[in-house]
Order: sequence, then C-alpha cells, then structure tokens
Amino acid sequence: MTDAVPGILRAISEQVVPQANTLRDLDSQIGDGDLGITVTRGMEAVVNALGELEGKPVSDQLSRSGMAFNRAAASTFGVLFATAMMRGGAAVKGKESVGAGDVAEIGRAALQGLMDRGKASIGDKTLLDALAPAIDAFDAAHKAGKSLVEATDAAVAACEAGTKATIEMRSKVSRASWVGERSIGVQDPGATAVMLMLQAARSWVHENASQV
Amino acid sequence: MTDAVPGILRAISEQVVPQANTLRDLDSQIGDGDLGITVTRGMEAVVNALGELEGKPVSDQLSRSGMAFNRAAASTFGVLFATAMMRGGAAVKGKESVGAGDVAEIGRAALQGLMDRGKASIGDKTLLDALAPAIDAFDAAHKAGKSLVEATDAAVAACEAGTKATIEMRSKVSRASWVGERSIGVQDPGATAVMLMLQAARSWVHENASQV
Amino acid sequence: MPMRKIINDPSLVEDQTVDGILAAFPGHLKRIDATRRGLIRGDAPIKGKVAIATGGGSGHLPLFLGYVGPGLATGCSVGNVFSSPSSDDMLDVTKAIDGGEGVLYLYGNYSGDTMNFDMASEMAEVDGITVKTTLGRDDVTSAPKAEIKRRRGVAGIFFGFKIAGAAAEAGRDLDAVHAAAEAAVFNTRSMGVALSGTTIPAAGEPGFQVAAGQMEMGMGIHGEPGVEVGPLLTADQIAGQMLDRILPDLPFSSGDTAAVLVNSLGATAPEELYILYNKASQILRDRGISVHRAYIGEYATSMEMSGASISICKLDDDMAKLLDAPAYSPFLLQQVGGR
Amino acid sequence: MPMRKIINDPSLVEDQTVDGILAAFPGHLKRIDATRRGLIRGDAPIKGKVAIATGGGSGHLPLFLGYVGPGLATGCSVGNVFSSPSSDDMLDVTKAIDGGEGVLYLYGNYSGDTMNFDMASEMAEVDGITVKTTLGRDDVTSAPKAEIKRRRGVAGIFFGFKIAGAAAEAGRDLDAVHAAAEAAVFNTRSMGVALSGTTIPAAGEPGFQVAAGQMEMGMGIHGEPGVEVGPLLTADQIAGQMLDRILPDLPFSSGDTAAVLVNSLGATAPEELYILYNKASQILRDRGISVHRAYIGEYATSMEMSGASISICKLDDDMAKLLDAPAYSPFLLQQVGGR
Ligand SMILES: Nc1ncnc2c1ncn2[C@@H]1O[C@H](COP(=O)(O)OP(=O)(O)O)[C@@H](O)[C@H]1O
Ligand SMILES: Nc1ncnc2c1ncn2[C@@H]1O[C@H](COP(=O)(O)OP(=O)(O)O)[C@@H](O)[C@H]1O
Ligand SMILES: [Mg+2]
Ligand SMILES: [Mg+2]
Ligand SMILES: [Mg+2]
Ligand SMILES: [Mg+2]
Repeated sequence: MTDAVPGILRAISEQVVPQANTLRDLDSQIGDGDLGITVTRGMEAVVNALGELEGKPVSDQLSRSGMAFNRAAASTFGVLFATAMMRGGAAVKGKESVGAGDVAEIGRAALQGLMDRGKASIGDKTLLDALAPAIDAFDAAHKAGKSLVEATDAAVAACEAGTKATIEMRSKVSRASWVGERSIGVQDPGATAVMLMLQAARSWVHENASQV
Repeated sequence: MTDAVPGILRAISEQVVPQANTLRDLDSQIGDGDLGITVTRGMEAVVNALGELEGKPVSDQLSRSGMAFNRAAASTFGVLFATAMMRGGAAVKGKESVGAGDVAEIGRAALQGLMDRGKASIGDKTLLDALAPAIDAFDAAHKAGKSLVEATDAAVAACEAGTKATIEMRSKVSRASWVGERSIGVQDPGATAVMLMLQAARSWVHENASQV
Repeated sequence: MPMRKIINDPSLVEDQTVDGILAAFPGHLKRIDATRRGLIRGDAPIKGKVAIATGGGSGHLPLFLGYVGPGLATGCSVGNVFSSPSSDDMLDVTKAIDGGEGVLYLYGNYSGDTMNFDMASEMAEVDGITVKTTLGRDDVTSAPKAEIKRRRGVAGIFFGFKIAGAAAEAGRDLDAVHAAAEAAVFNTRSMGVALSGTTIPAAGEPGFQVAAGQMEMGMGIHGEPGVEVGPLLTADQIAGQMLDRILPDLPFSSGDTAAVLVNSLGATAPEELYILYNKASQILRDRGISVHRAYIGEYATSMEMSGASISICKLDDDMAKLLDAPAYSPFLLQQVGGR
Repeated sequence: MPMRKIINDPSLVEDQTVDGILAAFPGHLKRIDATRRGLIRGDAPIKGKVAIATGGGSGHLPLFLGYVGPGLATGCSVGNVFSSPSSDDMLDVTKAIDGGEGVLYLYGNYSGDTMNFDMASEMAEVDGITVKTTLGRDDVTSAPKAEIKRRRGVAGIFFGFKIAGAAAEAGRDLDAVHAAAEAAVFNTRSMGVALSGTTIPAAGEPGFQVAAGQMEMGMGIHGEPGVEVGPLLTADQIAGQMLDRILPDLPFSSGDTAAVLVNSLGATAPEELYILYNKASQILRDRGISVHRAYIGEYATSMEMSGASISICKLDDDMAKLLDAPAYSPFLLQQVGGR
C-alpha cells in the first residue's frame, strides 16, 4: 500500500483544491474565510513533499505529509490534519505491510489525536462529525467482510451524512462558536473539507482497488 | 450705504450657499474640492459677525466681515476674500458716507490687494478673471452716468463673461496649475464663486436700489 | 471586485513583508532559518532572562512581529495572513530564544494558534525547555463572561507584551513573568467595531463585507461576525456602547487606575481615533476611573479593514510600573525613556 | 454613498480631534486660546531658542500637529479638513512660541497656507518678531523640475521637521535653523500613488475617486489629480516607477547616503509599506545609495485614502546627525535615544 498514500493525496489535491472556493465561502460565514487557502497551500506542500516519500513506509508517508501540510498552511485545520496524519502514521509504525485491514486502526488513532489536540466532542460541529462516522462505517463494513471498495463507499456515505448533519448543529468550539446561534444553518467548513477529501480518496480507490 | 454691506452679504449667504455643491464639484475637478465648504462656513461666519456690524462704518463692515470669513474658513479663497475686503475697506476708511461713486475705488483697492497677496496675473485662470472685468465695467458705466442698477447689471454681465472665459484657460498658479493641461475645459471655481456672489449682490441692488 | 492592495504575488505577501521589515531595521531582528518564519530579537538568546515567544497570522501589524524588541517579546512566529504559524517555527523560536530561564508563550486565543503552540510546547518540553502559556482573550463580545476562556484576543494583548516584557527585562523568573502576563490579560477588556471588511490577498475576494453606512459591533480582527449589524452610529455613541459593555465586565470601578488603547483596524484615520478617545476619556472621568496612560494608533490591524477598538487595562502599582518601563520596537510609540 | 467614518457632527471633526489629542497626552501640548486652533508645546516659549511654527489643513495626522514636540516644531495652527488655518491663529502661535530668537515657518506649498502664513508673518514682523519661511515641496509629480517652486509638499516635509527641529533644539540661530530646513526640503523628493479617494467629512461625498483595481500615480494628499491613471500595478512596479522618477530628479547618485520614508496615505496596511520598502531598498542598493535610516508608517495621511508614498532625503554629515538626534512626540516613532 505504499503507492496508495501518495495516490490518494494526489487525488485529494487534484479534486479538492478546485473546490477551495466552496470551503472559503462556508468558512466566511461562520469563521474567517481562510479554509480555501489553507487547503490549497497545504495540499500543494503535500504534493511537493510526495517526491521524497515514494516507496517510504506508510507510517512515514502519513506523518511527513501531515507535517508538510501544517508547515505550509498552519491553522486549525492544518494542525488537525497534521495531528491526524502523524497519529495515524504512528499507529502503523514499524509495520512491514499495511493493508485495508489497517485502515480502521489508522482512522481511530487519527481520531483520538484530533480529540486530544482539539479537545472537542462529537456534536460540537467540527470535522469530527464528518470523520468519526466514516471510520465507524468503514470498520463495520470491513468486519462484515465487505471489499475495500464497498467499505470505502460506506465510509464516504456516512461521512456525507455526518457532514450534512453539522448544518443543524450550533458550534461549541473555536472560531465558529463566536457566532453563536448564527452558526446554525451553515455546514461546518472543516467537516466539508474532510468530506471532499474522502470523496477524492474514494475515486482513487475505485480506480485502483485491484492493485491495493 | 451702511445697510448695503450687511444686506448684500446676507443676500450672498442666502443665494450662494445653496449652490455650494456647484463650487465643490468644480473644485474637485481641478483643485481639492473644498470650495463649497469654504464658502458655506465662511459666509456663515460673516452672517454671524453682521450682528455687531450694523450701523458701523462701511470700512469696518467690509474688513471685519472679511476677517470673520477667513477665520472660519481659511483657504486660498478665504484669505483672498479677507484681503479683498480689508483692502476695500481701507480704501474708504474715515469716509463719512460711502455711495455708488465709491464702489469702483473699493473694487480697485480690493483687486490690487488680491494681486499683492496671490501674485497672480489676469489670464492665470483665477478669480481675478471674474472680478477685474466686473470692476472695469462698473466703473465705465458709472462714469457714463448710468444708474447704480445699470452699472451693477453691467458689472455682473462682464463678470459672467470673464468667468466663462476661464473655461478655456490653462491654470498657471496654485493648486489647479498641478493639473496642467487638464485644467482646460473646467470653469475656474474661484471665479465662479465671485460670479455667484456678484449675482447675489445684483439681486439685492435690484430690490433695494431706491434706498441706496 | 479587485483588491486595493499594493502587493506582488499574493502568495508572497507574508515573506516579502518580513523581508521588508528586516531590511528596514538592520540588526533589530534576525531570522532563525532563511527559508522559514521564525524571527527573534537581534541580541537573542539573552542568557539569564525569561524569553517571551509570540506569533499569529500575518495581516495585523504591528501585531505580532512588531512587538518583538527590548522590553517586549523576544521572538515571533509569523503565519500566513490570518492563519496560525506552524508548530515547527514555534519550536525553532522557542529553542532560539531560550536563555535558560524558560519561555512564556503569549498569543491570542485562536484555535489554530493554540493547537500549534500546544504542539510546540510539548516538543519544547521534550527538549528540556520549560514553557508557560498566557492567552490574550480581551474581546468582551466574543463570549459571555461565564465562558471567558472561549474569548478571543484582540488589540488589548498589547498590554500583555508591554507588561510581561518589562517583567522579563527586569529579570523576574518565569512564574513571575507568567503572572505579570496573566494579570495584564485578565485585567484587560476590549471591544471593536468594523465599518468594512477586509480581503485576504491569496483569496482575492473579501471574505466579509460591511456595507457603507453600516457598522458591525464586536466584529473580530479577522472579520469574525460580531454581536450586531446596524446603521453607523456617531463616534460618541460608539464610544458609549463600547464602554457600557467593557466597564461592567471586569468590572472597572470608581477609583480604579487604567491604561486605555484606541486602535485602528487599518483604514480608520488617526483623527477618528482621537474623536473616539475624546468621548471615552470623558466617560472614564465621569465614572471616576483615572487614565494612567493612553495609546492611540495602529496596534492590531486587519489590513485595510475600516474600524476601531477600545481596550482598557486596569492597573495596580506594579503593572503601572511595568507599563511605564522603557521598551523599544520600530513599531511602538513608547520611548526608551518610558514617555 | 455614506461615509465610512467614526465621527460626530462633521463640522466638529477638527475641534474634537484636537480635544482628543489634548486629553490623551496631558502636558504635551497646550491651546493658546480655548476657542481657537493654535497649539504649542507644553513648555513653550523656550527662551533663547529658535521656534518653529507649522500648520495646515486637518486630515493628515500625524502631519502637522503630531510633529510638535521636543526636537521638532514648537507650535501649530490647525485648519479645517484639507484647508489652511487662518492667519489669526498663525499669528497667535508665532507670538506664543517666540523665545526671542525668531520663528521659522515650515509648512507645505499650498496657496491657502502660503497666503495665510505670509499675512501672519507680515503682522508678526510688525510685532518685532523675525520670521523666515521654508516651504515643503518634495512632490516630484506636481511640477517639472524647472518650476520646482510650484511643487507641493507631501510626506517628505517630515525630514524638514526632524532636521530643523534638531537644529533649533541644539541652539542654532534662525539663519542656521532656516538653512537646515532648506537643506532638508531641497534634498527631499517624494512620489505617491493613490488607490482610492477620500471624503471631506463636511462635504459628505468623496471629492475624488479611484476605481477599485485602478491607481493614480502622483495623486496629491488632498486628491489633487496626478500624472497618470491606470490599472493597479504590483508593489515592485510601483516602487520602480517611483524611484525612476525620484532618483534622477535631485539627482541621487552612487555613493550618496539617504534616509527613506515609506508613508501610508491612510488605508494602506503596514504590510504593504514593507513590501514597497523591500523593493525600494533593493533598488537603492543596486544604485549604490546607502540608507542611513528608514521610516515606515503613517507620516502624512489623507484620512481613509488608500495609497502610499516614498520620500528620499539625501543626507550630508550634519543632516544625518540632526536626523539621528532625539525627538519626542506621541505620534513619532523615533526614540528619545535617537534609535
Ligand atoms: N477544537 C476543534 N476540534 C476539532 N475540529 C475543530 C476544532 N476547532 C475547529 N475545528 C474545525 O476546523 C475548521 C476550521 O478550520 P480553519 O479554517 O483552519 O480554522 P481557523 O481559520 O479558525 O484557524 C472548523 O470548521 C472545524 O471543523
Ligand atoms: N494666486 C492666486 N491668486 C488669485 N486667485 C487664486 C490664486 N490661487 C488660487 N486662486 C483662486 O482660488 C480658487 C481656489 O480656492 P480654494 O478652493 O480656497 O483653494 P485651495 O483649496 O487650494 O486653498 C481658484 O479657483 C482660483 O480662482
Ligand atoms: Mg478559518
Ligand atoms: Mg479648494
Ligand atoms: Mg484562520
Ligand atoms: Mg483647500
């Protein structure tokens, strides 16, 4: 799976960056409007870093690309992206080969990292509300013997539902919480970014499932 | 004629201030756009000062109202207005009675004061180009035995022609000269202010000629 | 709508700003690493003294980099416009300024900053550097008083730099410098009003707008929505509304001594700040609060945003002494002589 | 189009600004007469020293009132926004600051100001006070070099205040202070660019506009039309065009020493000034001109106008010494220590 991480990250760059304005507009409504730039600059740095990461252990690929993102575009999203990737990478550190069976573990470690760093809970209207259901869904599908493609589809569907659910939530943490009631009605920008990223990952998986 | 000066100044205030935007717009094109405010604030101060000037010698009425204008709205126009009024007043200082026969002398003294203060010449696209022909015309009419009303009409007509003639001139002094060629085509704001003032004076003369 | 900005490539705004600052005041600051965004005092590290690290998004000058200098902060990490600097740069700054007495982190309470600084402090502790943290959270409109820990920091953090910086310069230990910073932050209250939005250069379009003739009370320095949008009030009304909210919050009481900061968010002219201060000082006098010192100008901007904020810091004798101590930065209007 | 201004009654802008300044820095300045607009140093008249009087329209802070203080001007007459102060106030200031050694008038070359100051100086001479006059006329775009006497003064007049102020503080006589001022003015060249217009409060509508995405090279600080309107260029292009016009005009040559001032007209952010300076300093280095000292910030504003100017002052040893001398005003970023 050492090709998978670079492949997915490139897919994210290609498919999410063109939608940066969507993220900017959401973040303008309940935050400071920089999330489009953050994702653009961060993913550009990730793609630049990938050259040196081809063939490296998955653990390093994850953690180093996360660090590259935050170095170029530090921000709430940047540091959370970096934390998730570093913790996810640490979860498979030293493993000779990493496969579909490790995805849920990587995801859970990443999620725990996000919660340690951001001290937010599910339901606070953050990217946790997009990521947590995705991991659960992947895990369940995988345990039920579904294929990687099927588990990925399930994860993205759960992510999309979780992201949509943030619309009705009132933000309890960070910048969006300053808007108070006015945060209700706007889909959380960070959750939306996670959703767009997982959708890009899904498209990569669909095209490359045979090789993984 | 001690009633004439306050009467004319009140007429100027009543009739020119409402046209301040015309002056502002002209001054915006080739100057700094403040002439409307200058005339508004200056004439307001003049009218306030008039209370104490009723019945005073014409000489004092002229010079003190000029000083009041410049104290409230100092500027090129303000200091020139003050200079003209002070020099005009000085020309009739000590005179027991001042009448239509003194107008040209007052005007010539004022004009000389303006030229001393501003060091500009006729044709430089300034208020001199409005005032000088007016004084000449009044003088000629008066010497030709015309009535005050007739002489005033002649003066205003000459002033209007002189003011219009500034449109084709290229400014040679002060702020408007910085625009260079671009000053051509715009009627000089200071000349326009003088013209509006003389038109107001004319209307007062028409209504009050019998008493003067 | 095109931007009214004198810049080159929007993605180079942050680096070229830093380059310009370094070129303008040679020796005042130095870069730790030519390719990155950690900057420290020209004479750092200063052995035997507590160091102060700050940092935050670009676009707020003189905040944050302008508050590095003798009697102020020791080092700064510079983020992209309105975005946190990276924990990497923060760690580098921490290591570079540590004079052996520990490092105080002093910055605004924004999640990107707190998470990156937290990450940096965890790494610094591994390197044996003791770090303590104080967060600016002076903006009264950003959360109710019961949730004061959620409030964001705005221009009033200046008092933290000045007071903690003087404490560090005086040779106090980390606990005492931290205590001075906490005292400054907890005794400061701010409120702002925005009359226009601002455009992040790399975004190219305004993220926020306030229509001409309107104002947004409590808008944050990144354009975070405030408490109320309404027609533009007079300066006296604005000063009154701000103090009505600021004074009861601490509260400030008759007999108190305070420092006052009237800050322009960028486009608002100095004249307007003095008109605001004129009213604010009358209100304070009427309430029996005496003004020890007034700071008026650009202290925390949002690029070309139009608007202003008032910050008030209640002073005890020690804080007043620290506030009066000399300090130097090319961005700061306080004299070496403390005038 | 409503104004984006924090003010009360537009006709009170000037007086309330002065009130705010007096309230903010007690003792620094005093009013000569409560009902008028003459302000002088708190410790004026200073016996045995030449005094410097300045003045001009409001709306340019820190110009003019902000340049009154030790090592700077001694007194100032404050006009309405963008309008000359009155000769009455100028005369009062002249009398109030004269320390028996004569008075230098130092102000910009605008006809309202020159005519009023000329009138005041005629009256002062009657009172036995010797007056000499120096006019700021640094704006290279306002007239060709052959007609240098017609040029207007902009931000570069700051060098006049700093250099002549130091000469007066040092106890030089009127001729020498006048010579220092003339040297400063004649060796300074400036050029500005405007990205927006500005609105005189009492007018309520912008007298001048620059469309977003456009710029006007050479526009004056009251919005006087410049040399060229065109699409907004990059910071590097703007710095290049400015120096291309400034440097040959004096001319500045390889081996010269100069001071540089990058000034915001109001709305332009500090970040942009540093980006401009970054390029300007590179060009100067390439041309062999060494920068003795850089001033960057708001030195002569036009309320909320967006834009910036660059001023360069060629220094000889005496001028450099005078520039480095201590000076104090709450508006000036130069330390008592001269840093
Ligand atoms: N404490 C937190 N824990 C987890 N996610 C958070 C937290 N705070 C904010 N977020 C997520 O970060 C997103 C905003 O990211 P970003 O625009 O980078 O923030 P900022 O501009 O405030 O630094 C939010 O939409 C939310 O999903
Ligand atoms: N040197 C001068 N002599 C006579 N009139 C002048 C002179 N300079 C300017 N003016 C007149 O003053 C008018 C501008 O007045 P004003 O708006 O008060 O000037 P500013 O705003 O430049 O002080 C011009 O239109 C012109 O008629
Ligand atoms: Mg954001
Ligand atoms: Mg004018
Ligand atoms: Mg942000
Ligand atoms: Mg004017």
